[in-house]
Amino acid sequence: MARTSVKKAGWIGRVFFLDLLAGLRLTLRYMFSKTVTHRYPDHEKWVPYERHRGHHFIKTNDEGDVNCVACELCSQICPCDCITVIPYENEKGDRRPKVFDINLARCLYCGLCEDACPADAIKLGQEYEVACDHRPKLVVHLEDLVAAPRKAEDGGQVRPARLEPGGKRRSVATAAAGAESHDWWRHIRKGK
Amino acid sequence: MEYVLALLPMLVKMAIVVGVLLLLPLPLTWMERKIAAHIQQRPGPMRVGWHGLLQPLADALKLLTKEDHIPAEADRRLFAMAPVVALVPPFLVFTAIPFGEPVQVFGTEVTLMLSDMNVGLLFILAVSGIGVFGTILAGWASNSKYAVLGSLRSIAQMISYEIPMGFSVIGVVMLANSMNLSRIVAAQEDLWNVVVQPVGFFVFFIAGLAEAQRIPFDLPEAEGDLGAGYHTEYSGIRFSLFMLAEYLVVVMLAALNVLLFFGGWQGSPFFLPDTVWFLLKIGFFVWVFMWFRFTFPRYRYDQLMAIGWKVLLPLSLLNILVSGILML
Amino acid sequence: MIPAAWYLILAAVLFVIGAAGVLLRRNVLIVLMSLELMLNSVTINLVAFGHVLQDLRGQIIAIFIIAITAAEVAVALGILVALLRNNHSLEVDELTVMKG
Amino acid sequence: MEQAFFLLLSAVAVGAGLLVVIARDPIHSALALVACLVQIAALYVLLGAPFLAVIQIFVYVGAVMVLFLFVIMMLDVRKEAQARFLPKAPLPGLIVLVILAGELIFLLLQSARLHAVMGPGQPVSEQPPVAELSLLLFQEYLLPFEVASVILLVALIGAVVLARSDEADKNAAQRKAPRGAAR
Repeated sequence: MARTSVKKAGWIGRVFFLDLLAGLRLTLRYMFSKTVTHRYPDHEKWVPYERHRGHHFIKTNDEGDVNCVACELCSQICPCDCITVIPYENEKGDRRPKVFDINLARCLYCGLCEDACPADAIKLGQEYEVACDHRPKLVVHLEDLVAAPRKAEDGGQVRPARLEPGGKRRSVATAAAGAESHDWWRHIRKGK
Repeated sequence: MEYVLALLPMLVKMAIVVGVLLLLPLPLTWMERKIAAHIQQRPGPMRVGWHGLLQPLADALKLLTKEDHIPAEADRRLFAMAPVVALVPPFLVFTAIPFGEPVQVFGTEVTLMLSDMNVGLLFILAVSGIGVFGTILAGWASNSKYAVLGSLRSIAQMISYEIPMGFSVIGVVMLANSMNLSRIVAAQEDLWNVVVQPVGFFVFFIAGLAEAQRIPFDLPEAEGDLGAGYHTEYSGIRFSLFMLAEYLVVVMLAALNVLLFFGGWQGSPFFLPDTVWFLLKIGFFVWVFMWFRFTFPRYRYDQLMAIGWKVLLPLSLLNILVSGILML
Repeated sequence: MIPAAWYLILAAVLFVIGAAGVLLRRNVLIVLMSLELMLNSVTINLVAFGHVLQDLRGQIIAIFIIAITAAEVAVALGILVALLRNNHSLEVDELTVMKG
Repeated sequence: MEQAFFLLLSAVAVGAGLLVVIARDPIHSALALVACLVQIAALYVLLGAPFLAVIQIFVYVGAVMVLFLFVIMMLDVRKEAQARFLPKAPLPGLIVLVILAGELIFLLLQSARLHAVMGPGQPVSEQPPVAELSLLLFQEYLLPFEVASVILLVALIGAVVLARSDEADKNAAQRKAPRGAAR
């Protein structure tokens, strides 16, 4: 952020309104500088850093099977009790979740489930568009969690995006990772 | 029949002026929002039309379809009257503002103003002075604390700033030997008044800002401490009438600044018609007012009164004295 | 051309209306306003005579009347504010402070 | 044309004048008076005195009436608006009014001196010069002009003195005292 460079100009400065003029100069400079805001839903979208804790996803192994062993540690440690896990035994004799529901309306995105998971299955991703118009839609099931996007590589970048009203679950379609994304902070730090 | 023919140019001019004035707020709101946005380093409205150009239409549509709410304890007749009363003075002022030299249309000379008054300048000051009635009525009729406080403030502000505003133009009148606006413009052919009367311009500019109740002197509607001041209780189309009046006052003030101190349509570059040059100057001043609006915070009430009575009034009196001595 | 008598009739009508306000109304503020109305009717007469006789003195006196009225109103409203501050009412028949 | 204008303006002026006297709320009275004064200003234009018309709007409408409204709003007179007219039968007042009206009508109809002056009237001049008026004001009427300015000054000071309350001074003194003691 740029700052005005007004020193104490004494009474001469006050008579000629140097402080007011400095303010005017600052706003004039701002007026002809680049805008710093994202044009979020329409043109671009901010992808958070990888450390961001957003919408959950469940990892799968190479055979396309979920990593989760339905140990229920995540649902035990969850401070707001938003994870429901019901285990069952599959054909191979492995313990797998039959039901894995997360109530996003209760979830506080603390990431404790991620820490507790012994099988490296549940992770918190970078998605943040979970708003919806009907509360039951906020309960996500196993297949949603498996289908949810994984960690994005280019965290901390602004990607081109497009608003698709009336689209499917997520109405903001983002371009593929790495496509023309840029570092937003570039503009902001410059003025200092 | 001859009567109608004689009235025809006048009617056409009136229709043009009224039509333009009614449509003027549309580009002005867009301009104001864009300037506000860019000063705050954001793009502003972008979604309706190209760069939000149709945003004012969307706003207008929204305002027109909103509920027209009248508070239960309000003085209903005055409440309905107030926005119209606020709208009358700005329209009246434009009857006396010239937009250029007389032009030849179909062999007859047509002046580019509605009425060429000898006392034009005084008329404009007087009529803009009664603009406060809309504010007073709105504040009183709403029967709300905030609204009444807003209109009390606006009364005190108007009375205090009318005096320096009136005094600051006396230097200009002395230079032009006339209160006729076309003659004041003609007198600036060689040198714009702002060079000869810098103090007068300074006082007029500040007092005009206060008279138009623009930021940093928008105490009557100070949304920080009074809700929305005198139009707290207004909504829908009545509120939009207040907005219309506010924009017209801004344009009027810009036009006055240009006419009195920046040579009106004088000194246009060779390729521009006088009137276009004049309108460009007005646009520049409108931009300056918006720039001021988004730069300065609001003054405190006692500071406002102190500036009016302790700074601007002595300055304007001194200006009259000095320019009188110099002219002798 | 407007007959000069019309102005005089209008002025007379306004004068009587103003006098009615002064004599009949109870609120001091309205009495003051009615006084203004009477002053204005007189001013119409002055300016009308000046116009008929093509003499600018009518307008000069009208200007003086307006100036003096401004002074009068300032003082009168000052007195009213002071009276109300001392817990008097705004009704004409109760303002009897100066009565012996 | 001019006569039509005159009739329109005077009709509105008389109506507004009546409203001043009849209205229950002082604010309505004041607004009616504003309307009336604006009509009278327009009449001044018809009388070839545009300068006076503008002064009327400037001083009367823009300052005096605004001051009235300020005082009305400050004093909060909504309670006072209950009784409109004087309580006891305003018979003497009515009698005086009738006599006044009668006198005026009699004068207008009968006075020979008045009729000598009143002709068909003068045509409305388009652009009467303001310069002559100011020359007259600042040469022949210089002394009254100065006197008027002194009167205005006296009124200004008088209004300030009247509107100042003794209690406010006392309060200010009290507020200062403990602060000084603490120091």
